Amino acid sequence: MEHLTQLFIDAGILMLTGMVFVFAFLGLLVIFINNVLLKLANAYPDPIIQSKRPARANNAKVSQQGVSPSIVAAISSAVSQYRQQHRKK
Amino acid sequence: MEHLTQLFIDAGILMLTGMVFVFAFLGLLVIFINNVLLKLANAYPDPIIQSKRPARANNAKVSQQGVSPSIVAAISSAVSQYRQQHRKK
Amino acid sequence: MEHLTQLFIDAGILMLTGMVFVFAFLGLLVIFINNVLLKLANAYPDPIIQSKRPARANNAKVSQQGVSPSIVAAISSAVSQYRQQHRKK
Amino acid sequence: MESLNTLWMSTGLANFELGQVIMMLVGCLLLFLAIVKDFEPLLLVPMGFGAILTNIPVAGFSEAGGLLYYIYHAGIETGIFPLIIFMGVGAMTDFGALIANPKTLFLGAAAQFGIFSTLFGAIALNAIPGIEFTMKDASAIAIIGGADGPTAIFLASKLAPELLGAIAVAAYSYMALVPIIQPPIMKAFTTEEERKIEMAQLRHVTKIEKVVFPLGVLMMTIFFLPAATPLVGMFCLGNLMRECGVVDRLSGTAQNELINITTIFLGLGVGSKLSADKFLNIETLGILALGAVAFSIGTASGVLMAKLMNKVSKEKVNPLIGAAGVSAVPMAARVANKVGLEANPHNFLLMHAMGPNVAGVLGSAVAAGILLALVG
Amino acid sequence: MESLNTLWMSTGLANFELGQVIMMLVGCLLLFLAIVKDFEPLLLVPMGFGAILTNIPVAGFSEAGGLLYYIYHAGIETGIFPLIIFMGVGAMTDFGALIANPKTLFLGAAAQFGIFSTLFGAIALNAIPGIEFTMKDASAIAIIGGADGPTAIFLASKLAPELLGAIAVAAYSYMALVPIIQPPIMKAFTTEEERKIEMAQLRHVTKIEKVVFPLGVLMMTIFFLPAATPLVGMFCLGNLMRECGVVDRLSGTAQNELINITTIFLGLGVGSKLSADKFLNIETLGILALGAVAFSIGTASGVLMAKLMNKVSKEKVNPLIGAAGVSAVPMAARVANKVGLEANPHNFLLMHAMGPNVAGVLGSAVAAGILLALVG
Amino acid sequence: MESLNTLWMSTGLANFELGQVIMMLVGCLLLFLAIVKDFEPLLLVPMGFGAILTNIPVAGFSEAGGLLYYIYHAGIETGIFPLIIFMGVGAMTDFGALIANPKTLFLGAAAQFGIFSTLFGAIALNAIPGIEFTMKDASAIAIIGGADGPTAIFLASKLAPELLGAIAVAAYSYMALVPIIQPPIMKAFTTEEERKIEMAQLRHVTKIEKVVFPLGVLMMTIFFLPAATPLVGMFCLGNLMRECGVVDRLSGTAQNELINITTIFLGLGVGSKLSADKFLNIETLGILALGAVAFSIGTASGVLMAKLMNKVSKEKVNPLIGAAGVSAVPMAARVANKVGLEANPHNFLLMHAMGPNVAGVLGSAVAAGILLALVG
Ligand code: NA
Ligand code: NA
Ligand code: NA
Repeated sequence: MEHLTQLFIDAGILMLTGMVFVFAFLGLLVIFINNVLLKLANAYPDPIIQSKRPARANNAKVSQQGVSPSIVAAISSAVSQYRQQHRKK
Repeated sequence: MEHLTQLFIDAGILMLTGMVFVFAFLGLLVIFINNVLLKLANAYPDPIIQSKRPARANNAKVSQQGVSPSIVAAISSAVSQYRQQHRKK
Repeated sequence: MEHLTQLFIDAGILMLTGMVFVFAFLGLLVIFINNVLLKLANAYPDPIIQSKRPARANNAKVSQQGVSPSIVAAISSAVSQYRQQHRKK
Repeated sequence: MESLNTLWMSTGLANFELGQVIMMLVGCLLLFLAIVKDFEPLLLVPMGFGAILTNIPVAGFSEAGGLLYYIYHAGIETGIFPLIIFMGVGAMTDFGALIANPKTLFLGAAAQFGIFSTLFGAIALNAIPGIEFTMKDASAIAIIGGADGPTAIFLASKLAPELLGAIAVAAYSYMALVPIIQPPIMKAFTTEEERKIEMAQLRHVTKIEKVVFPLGVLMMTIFFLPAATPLVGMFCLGNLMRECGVVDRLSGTAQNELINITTIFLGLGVGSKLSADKFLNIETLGILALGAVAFSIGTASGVLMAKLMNKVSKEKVNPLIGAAGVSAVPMAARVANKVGLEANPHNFLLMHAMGPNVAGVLGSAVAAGILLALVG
Repeated sequence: MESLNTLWMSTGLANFELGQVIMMLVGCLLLFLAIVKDFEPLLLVPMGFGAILTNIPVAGFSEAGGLLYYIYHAGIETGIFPLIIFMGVGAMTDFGALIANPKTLFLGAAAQFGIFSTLFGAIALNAIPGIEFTMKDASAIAIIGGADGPTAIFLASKLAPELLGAIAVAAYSYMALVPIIQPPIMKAFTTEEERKIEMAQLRHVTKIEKVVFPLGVLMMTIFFLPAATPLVGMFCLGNLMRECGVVDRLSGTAQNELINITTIFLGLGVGSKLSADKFLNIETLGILALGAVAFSIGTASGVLMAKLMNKVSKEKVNPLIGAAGVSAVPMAARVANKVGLEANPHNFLLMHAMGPNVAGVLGSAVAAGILLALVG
Repeated sequence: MESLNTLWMSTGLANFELGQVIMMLVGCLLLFLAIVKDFEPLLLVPMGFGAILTNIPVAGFSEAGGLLYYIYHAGIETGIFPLIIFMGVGAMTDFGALIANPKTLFLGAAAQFGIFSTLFGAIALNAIPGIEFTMKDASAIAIIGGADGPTAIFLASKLAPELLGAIAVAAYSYMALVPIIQPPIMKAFTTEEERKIEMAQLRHVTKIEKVVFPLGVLMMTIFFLPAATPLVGMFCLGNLMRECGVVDRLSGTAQNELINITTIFLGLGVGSKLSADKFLNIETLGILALGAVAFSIGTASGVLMAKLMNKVSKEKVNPLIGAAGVSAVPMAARVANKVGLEANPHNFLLMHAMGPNVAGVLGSAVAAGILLALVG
């Protein structure tokens, strides 16, 4: 009985220490994000990727050069069929 | 010589036991298939997959909406070229 | 000091032996390529792969059967879009 | 004749013990749950299969020289397999939602109360005759509340290998049951109004933040809890490989082939611990019961923490995402999203719930480290 | 000067023994057969290469600390590599044709007579001076008749590791020679009429049958032949992963990267057993001869069994598919199809021959289990 | 209270030693170089990470039972990981350019003077108090001049494991610095006119040449330098699998998943050798200095050899491609191409430089074999 009481006390201490520690640790991580990461984000913002824009513009242009919707439909259906056949992998 | 005779007898017994066992085992498997699996197949038939039908119907419709065969040929040739280029992997 | 001198002598011998050996080894490989491989290449030339020609001829034929350039443009754009989407893997 | 007798004596039928039959049925049950009910099949299929193999009489899969013996001792006893899995999970994890809304870390922290309160429960079960859990056993059981498979397997293999089978079964079963266990608890602790709370769109997170984040986590773990560094370290390595952008082929392999290969063998090896003498006892029942309690408490703690945060902070969070703090990635986040949609069809919580969800992974790895440091 | 002498003494030229030279030529022959003749290249390329490496003087590939030493002892002596391969083969195997026409199991059973009759032959060879085969040796040799590489390697590594090299060479060589060995035997034992028999289209096999089948096979093996469970178990695990539909990523890895990696090392490890002292003796000649006999008897037994079945059953089978019962998947099935087409251009036997073909895999795994149980 | 104290005593903060902090910074530096400067990231990311992990106090990553301990002893001490990498590199290497222009082998040979001259330098450093390099140490250091990562790791693990960390750091760092180290040396030893030399287009190389080439290299290594056969043998196996055309799935796996998996663990294992006691000493400075010298001498030797060849041969080679003889595939070849384009915008040297580049790989493997044979 006494043994069990001791175990309970140990478990209680462990629970307390554990929860305090977990909160402290993840709390520090909040501070880390808000202070270190945010500053880094401001100092080194992601470069704006413009390289792909022209490609899309091109595509759009092609569509406007008089390709009829039925052709586009045919192509998308061909591509989707192709995808279905290759979906397995 | 006597030793060899004994080995032959052992080999014969092993052969007999082995073949009987193999036939019994695979025979039981026949029974298992005919009785257990067939009943399971009747109880739980494969669901009929209808979800893909509409997609195909769509494709068919597209084809009927006046896409000329030459376009279809062009597309299939494009796809097959694409496949050839990517066949390696 | 004497110890170091000995090490230097050893290193010198090692350097000499090593460089001679490396040159001899790779030199033999030159002889191997010029004599064995070249003869093999002449004896067993690569087969000329003609099997794919007809396919391309077909494609060409299709192109000539009155598929307009705009369609071809549409298809290539579809394929390149498809490739872009699947580039990741 | 003698040959026939030898053959008969070598059959399973002549050597079966009841416990083995029952454990094979348990293995079949795991396969059924995995295949038909879609319960965490990636681990439960090999694990259920391993449970069947290890209980085959005569075959000796788990005795010296047997396949499962090698797998267990080389991969699980050493901790290597769970750590490789954790690296792969790291390579699959996107911390963007967490970085964009760091407050959600507190939700992931709160949900770990499921772990530590279960410690108490496990010790309390010692009152039942036939159950005798040491503090190590109790810690290994409590980690089920972390809802994180590899963490549970890693800790159990270090603290209580003889309970590993039951703990893994409980952990993965409850992870699969998240869509059933969590919603009633989530609804019980929230009002309709609270569930309708919509959250602001998350800010864009830059590449450098994502690259530095795993390194920051690692550094903090090194400073404050080295015992957690095997788990956290491999996780951060995987995540760094994912985000740094220069080793995509390593990251791809860690997320695919390497984790797949390891999962097959991890499952088989864990299954090999499902032998009758280690599983068929009252302790297993206790572990299963404690696991359910741990999940429920963790869920409730996360939800209540969210409500508490709403009391003190002006920017409201939907308390449903607190439930995702138990980890069980990405199931728990999906559940939060689904329950949110039920209350408000325009309420898409998935991305918001990913924050506490991945915070829960870190939280339970930290909790495992604490238990290793204090009890191990 | 001394340095030059040390260098000379460390060259291969100064240390070659005749046996090593011959074994390297054997390795080159295997590479030639694999690369130019397309003889089972996936195994014979690494195996031929391993044969060359293991016979290099001074280098010590197969001595303690050498690469092949580690590969052999960690992967082949333990049985791990053949079992992983077998799992991958299971994940590649479709039992649909077998389930649709279960009678073909008898064809797979009959073909195992190639194994058991070879036992006799191996013992008979003891009459030749210089050959001394124990019953274990004879069993390991006989399994060549199973026409199944991993099974042969697994059994030989358990029963007669010193014969492993020759057995593996024989098994894979004859598997590659199936298109040459089988047709004359098939034609000798069948009439033109019989070869023209067309078979009814196979019924559709449902998903549940395919999922339950590997489990049923496993259960029967557990009940009746636990000694076969390592082989059959891993095979069924692979097949279950394939069919269950919920672990496609594990199944894909088992069929591709995992089996590829293992094949490279299995080949190298088996090749390391091709050392002069173990291969260059009269016993190897005996093994090669017995292997050819085993294949021929297995082929004939399958064909004759099919003819016997046609006597008693109303639904006729084309006896050619009986030859596919030796396994050698899928080569033997293709050979049956080809010989069938020669007799009747509308006779497509490929799918029908897949039934006995995969039955042969099970049959030889069962036979290996029997030999392990009774002789091992 | 006691619990808090235990927890504090288990933190990193309470146990840090200065050396560990410095080594972690070294690890971070390696990560920085890899991620931001793109210095050989595939190895330096896991290696830098391993350096951090191994220096964590209390965690014991590199002590018995720790993850890095297992990785190092199973994969690096045995030589298995570098050999698998080398097989993968072989499967990635196209010897076409070398076979088309075999003279370039002499360039690859000349560049090995970087290795052997560094031997001298390493011995000379013994004059500095605090440095004591044996001939084994000197050989392991000299191999840095080979500019080939797996070769350096393999040789260092055999001859001087305690220097492995510093040697690997130096080898990979200088390989990454090739675009900075080489151009000034290349320009110093060549005239503008020489850099403008255009080379004739390479002849077509047939399939049979590419298949027989690795076998020829292997045979010559067996005859003359068996000590190099582990490295050269695995390299040739990979290359044979690539070229033979019948085992594409093995070749693909060797080039992708297998090499990726091994690279992760090789990096971690090598990083585990970056512990304070083995790295933070004057010897490391010596090794870094010698590595730079070795690279420079190798580059110059290759260029000078090309100039010498132009004196005796009528078909001129551009001396810039001699610099590619140090290996560092394919970086050194690209540098040669770039410097060539600067002198003559129509001068595309890339394919021509691939010849000496892959010759350098063979050359340094041969040099490693010589060092193993004479010193090991
Ligand atoms: Na968790
Ligand atoms: Na068979
Ligand atoms: Na080199």
